[in-house]
Amino acid sequence: MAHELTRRLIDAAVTAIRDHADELTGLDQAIGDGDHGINMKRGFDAIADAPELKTLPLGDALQKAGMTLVMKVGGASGPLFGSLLMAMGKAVPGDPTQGEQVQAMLAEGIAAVKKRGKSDAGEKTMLDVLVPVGETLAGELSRHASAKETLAGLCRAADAALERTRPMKASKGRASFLGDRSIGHLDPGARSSQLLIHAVCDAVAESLPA
Amino acid sequence: MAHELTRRLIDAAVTAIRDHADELTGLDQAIGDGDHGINMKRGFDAIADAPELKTLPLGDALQKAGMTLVMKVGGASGPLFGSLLMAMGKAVPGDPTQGEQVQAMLAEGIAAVKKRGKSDAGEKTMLDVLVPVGETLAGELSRHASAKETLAGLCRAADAALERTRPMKASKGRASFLGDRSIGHLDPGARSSQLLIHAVCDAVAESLPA
Amino acid sequence: MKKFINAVDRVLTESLRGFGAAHSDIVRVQMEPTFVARADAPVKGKVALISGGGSGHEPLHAGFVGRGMLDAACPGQVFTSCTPDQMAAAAQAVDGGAGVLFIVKNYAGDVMNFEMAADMIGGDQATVITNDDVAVEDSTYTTGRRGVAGTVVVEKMVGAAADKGADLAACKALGERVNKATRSMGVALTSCTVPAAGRPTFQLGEDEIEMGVGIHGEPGRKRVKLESADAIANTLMHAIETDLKPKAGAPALLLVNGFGGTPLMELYLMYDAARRYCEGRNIKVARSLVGNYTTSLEMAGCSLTLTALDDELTKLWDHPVRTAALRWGV
Amino acid sequence: MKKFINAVDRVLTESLRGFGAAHSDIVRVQMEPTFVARADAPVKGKVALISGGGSGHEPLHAGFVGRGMLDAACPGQVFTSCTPDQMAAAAQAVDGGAGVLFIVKNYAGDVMNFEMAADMIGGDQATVITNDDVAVEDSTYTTGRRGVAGTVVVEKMVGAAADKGADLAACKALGERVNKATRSMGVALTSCTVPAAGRPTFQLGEDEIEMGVGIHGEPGRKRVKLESADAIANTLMHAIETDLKPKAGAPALLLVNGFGGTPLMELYLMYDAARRYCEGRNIKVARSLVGNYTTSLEMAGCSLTLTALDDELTKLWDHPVRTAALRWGV
Ligand SMILES: Nc1ncnc2c1ncn2[C@@H]1O[C@H](COP(=O)(O)OP(=O)(O)O)[C@@H](O)[C@H]1O
Ligand SMILES: Nc1ncnc2c1ncn2[C@@H]1O[C@H](COP(=O)(O)OP(=O)(O)O)[C@@H](O)[C@H]1O
Ligand SMILES: [Mg+2]
Ligand SMILES: [Mg+2]
Ligand SMILES: [Mg+2]
Ligand SMILES: [Mg+2]
Repeated sequence: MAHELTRRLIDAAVTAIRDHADELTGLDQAIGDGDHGINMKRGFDAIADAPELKTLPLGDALQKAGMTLVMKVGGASGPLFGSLLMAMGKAVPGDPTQGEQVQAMLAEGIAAVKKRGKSDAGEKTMLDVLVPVGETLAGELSRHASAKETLAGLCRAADAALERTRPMKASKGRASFLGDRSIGHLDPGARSSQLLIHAVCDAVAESLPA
Repeated sequence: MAHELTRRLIDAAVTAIRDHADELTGLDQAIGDGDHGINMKRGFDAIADAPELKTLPLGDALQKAGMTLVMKVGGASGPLFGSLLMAMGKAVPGDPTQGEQVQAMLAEGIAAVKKRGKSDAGEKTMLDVLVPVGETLAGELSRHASAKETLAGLCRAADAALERTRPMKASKGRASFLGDRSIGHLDPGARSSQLLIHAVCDAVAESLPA
Repeated sequence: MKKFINAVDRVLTESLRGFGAAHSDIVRVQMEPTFVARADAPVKGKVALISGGGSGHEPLHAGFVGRGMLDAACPGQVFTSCTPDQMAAAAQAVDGGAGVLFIVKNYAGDVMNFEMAADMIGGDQATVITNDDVAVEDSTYTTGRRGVAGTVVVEKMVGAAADKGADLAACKALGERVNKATRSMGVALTSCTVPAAGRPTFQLGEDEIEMGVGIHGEPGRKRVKLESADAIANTLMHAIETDLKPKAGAPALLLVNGFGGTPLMELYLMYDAARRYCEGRNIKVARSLVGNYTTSLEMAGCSLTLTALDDELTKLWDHPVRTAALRWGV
Repeated sequence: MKKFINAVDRVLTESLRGFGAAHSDIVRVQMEPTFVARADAPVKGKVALISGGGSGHEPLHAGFVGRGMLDAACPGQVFTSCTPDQMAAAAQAVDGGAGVLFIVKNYAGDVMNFEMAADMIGGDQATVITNDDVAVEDSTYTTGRRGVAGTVVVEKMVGAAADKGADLAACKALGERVNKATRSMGVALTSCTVPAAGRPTFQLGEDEIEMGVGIHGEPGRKRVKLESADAIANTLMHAIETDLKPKAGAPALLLVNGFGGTPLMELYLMYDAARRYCEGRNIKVARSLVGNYTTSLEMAGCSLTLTALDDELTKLWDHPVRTAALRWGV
């Protein structure tokens, strides 16, 4: 039995990465080693190739998807996006139905990325999108915004956060080897995080009662 | 004591090769391995660097210049141009003063090239300039042409002979590996031979009584 | 992109299959999870050495699997570190009962994947992280320095020690000592093209070179105008010497490593230039290695590596080795 | 042109000086006249093997000087055969009293210069001319076929025979036999640049390859569109097989030779493709060699070589060799 939300989210995420793989690789050519899009696509292709994922409750699906990324991607993004999804999945055994559950999931995921990457926001990495998005979610929930407003707010937060990675100087990941020359470029992992946030928000928005 | 004719001839030959080294290399890039100009220049630079040559009677100078080419050039052109000059030098112990002596010299030189190269006219090589020039010299002498006329005739013969190498298919030297693809290009060694003929004729013409 | 390939997603497996067939006397290639192991693994009672990382640096690491060097290598996708399942499977296959030492180049991805593998494996294991690239400033607040061609020296010397019976703790300590005694820096004349990307990683002008380039075509310290071989060698050696501070007159190993697209003729010319630098600075070149050992696909360029030697390290360097890419004494 | 050089006219001497210093345990480099000799030459009572030719094909030939292979190599200028004085000086230095065998690749220049040297030397000497390149049509009315990477196989096997004590006549006969049992063909993906010329020898479009290229970047059979590795390997192997006509099921040596600019990863992939061709045609690949052995500066591309083996040739191939570029069994 297909889990409708799981299916929608997986399809949306896979499509977002596939459609932008080339662009992600281009970003990584500028300040890395030119494989980020290839890596993410290999991982999300493997997720797409595992139809059984779509039959699971979201929590289990996330854990398995995260493990798939760890085993298929390699590089920095494999363990990091893998840890993100695994930790999120572990935080919610079933299907999240409440904003607070989603917030807890994201917080666990971000904590796992920080631990795995020995990194934090401000170092020009994927965390520079994930952390502000997590804060925005907390803010929207505390002001009791509507689901629709919240989703739109998360997307805006992701867009702004992505753009803020441009002037940053990298201190983690491959771009850190560049020192000052990392300044002036978007971080590839931040871009893929922002793409995934959009994909997820759009998929959730579609499933909202009109 | 400098031998005036020897000096003039050496200077003219050296200048001709140096001025056209790049062009000769270009011709060799098309149907060979792109080193003919470099090779010839290395050889004639070595001749220029041996001032004692200029103090010798032409026959001795030619022999030594030929040996210099053999030791400094390598490739096909080293043994071939070396053998040409050595044989010419051997044929005339002193300084040639008569057309017949020059003709005999050239004939010996050409014979040496044929023997060393196991080749003959018609194979798209330097011989395709040297052989017709030798024949023209014989013709001019038998019709008792003036020295000036003879020199002009040799240059015209060299020019026409060079051009005739273009449609030829190479059967000797590196260009022969190309088969039909050698057609349509001047032979580099033919071009350097034609350049040397011009240089020699011009130098001799200058030394003629006005 | 002009490469000998059938399909970009089969480059790695076809190449490894060829490697395994060409060197079946020395290695066994295992697929899914993918690793290359000594043909005679596990070697009972010997510490097992495992390295790995992105492909595209050949012969690193698979070319160094064999007696006197590695027990296994885990090749990741091109320029992408391998995954934890590969490392775990390799460890299981080559562990001879004396523990497993991972030799890892210092990149965020490599380190994280090896950490995850270590979590999965359990048992006696340790890790040495190489970070010999002086082009990158070291700092505890950053990822630190990259591991580059000096990794070959670490693998060779620790491989020799393991072959001679050193235990896991001694192998780890030695690896860290060799890494500390080793510094490298590289320069690129051209870019390289990752097959799956299909276009060059970076662009250099007709008269530009990338000083301090990494082994994935990562930009380095700065882009400068092409200089003479002597000037380039002096820049690299000066950076290395300043950082390593070798003792006056002490012996050293000089490694000139080609990045893949530079002819041997030029590598020996660079060796000559680097050696003259050493002579001028009272560094005694006691051992040498010149060739393509840690490449970046078809990138033109090279790196210089200097390892400060002592008697022990010299003996370990000279110890017999029999791998696809490095062979002496056996 | 971006190369590691100080001055175009010093490339050769500086590179050779580096080579000599890096391998002082194996070779001695002599300048003016220039040659590379075994460090322990002359070896008394052994036939001395000498090869030579234009530089730019490194490690050929200097990288094959040492026990079990060549006694001396005479490096000419880049892509220009060496001169007779070099050969004569080398012969004098390494002749151990059992005669000298010259191994010469079939190019007009190489052959003529070695002939002139032979005239100068006198004494016991013989010549083997290699001409393994099937890309070029053979004919007694032309220069015939070029000698390419198969020369390495000839040098290895004759070197082994000489090491085992074969006399001059036997070495010459063996060299001719190995040459006859060996066929090669190459393909270029890019051109190369002779340092003194400063510009590429030829131009290839972004999707073009030169099928049947020579080792000096000479044009080959034809220029075709880039194809898959399998298709290219099949074209080369088919031409080789058609010409060599190996006996069904008989053992063969498969050599995949890189031209300098192609990564090892792709060479092993080509080896995999060529090997699959052999399997499909009932050719048993009993011995293999993959790497850059007869290069054309930084040209991207490779050649495939097949040598039909028998017990004697296989043993000679396996015989110990200790040179800068090829080493096993010692
Ligand atoms: N220590 C880290 N913490 C958080 N994110 C990181 C870290 N290191 C790298 N990243 C993220 O990973 C991205 C690069 O991923 P990718 O190119 O797939 O891996 P690699 O750098 O190994 O080639 C970077 O853009 C950055 O966002
Ligand atoms: N067998 C031969 N007989 C006569 N001339 C030859 C022969 N082989 C080569 N040549 C001449 O030599 C020229 C090439 O010289 P060069 O490029 O210096 O030597 P290489 O071919 O060894 O690189 C050719 O253009 C041709 O004129
Ligand atoms: Mg990357
Ligand atoms: Mg030429
Ligand atoms: Mg990577
Ligand atoms: Mg030549």
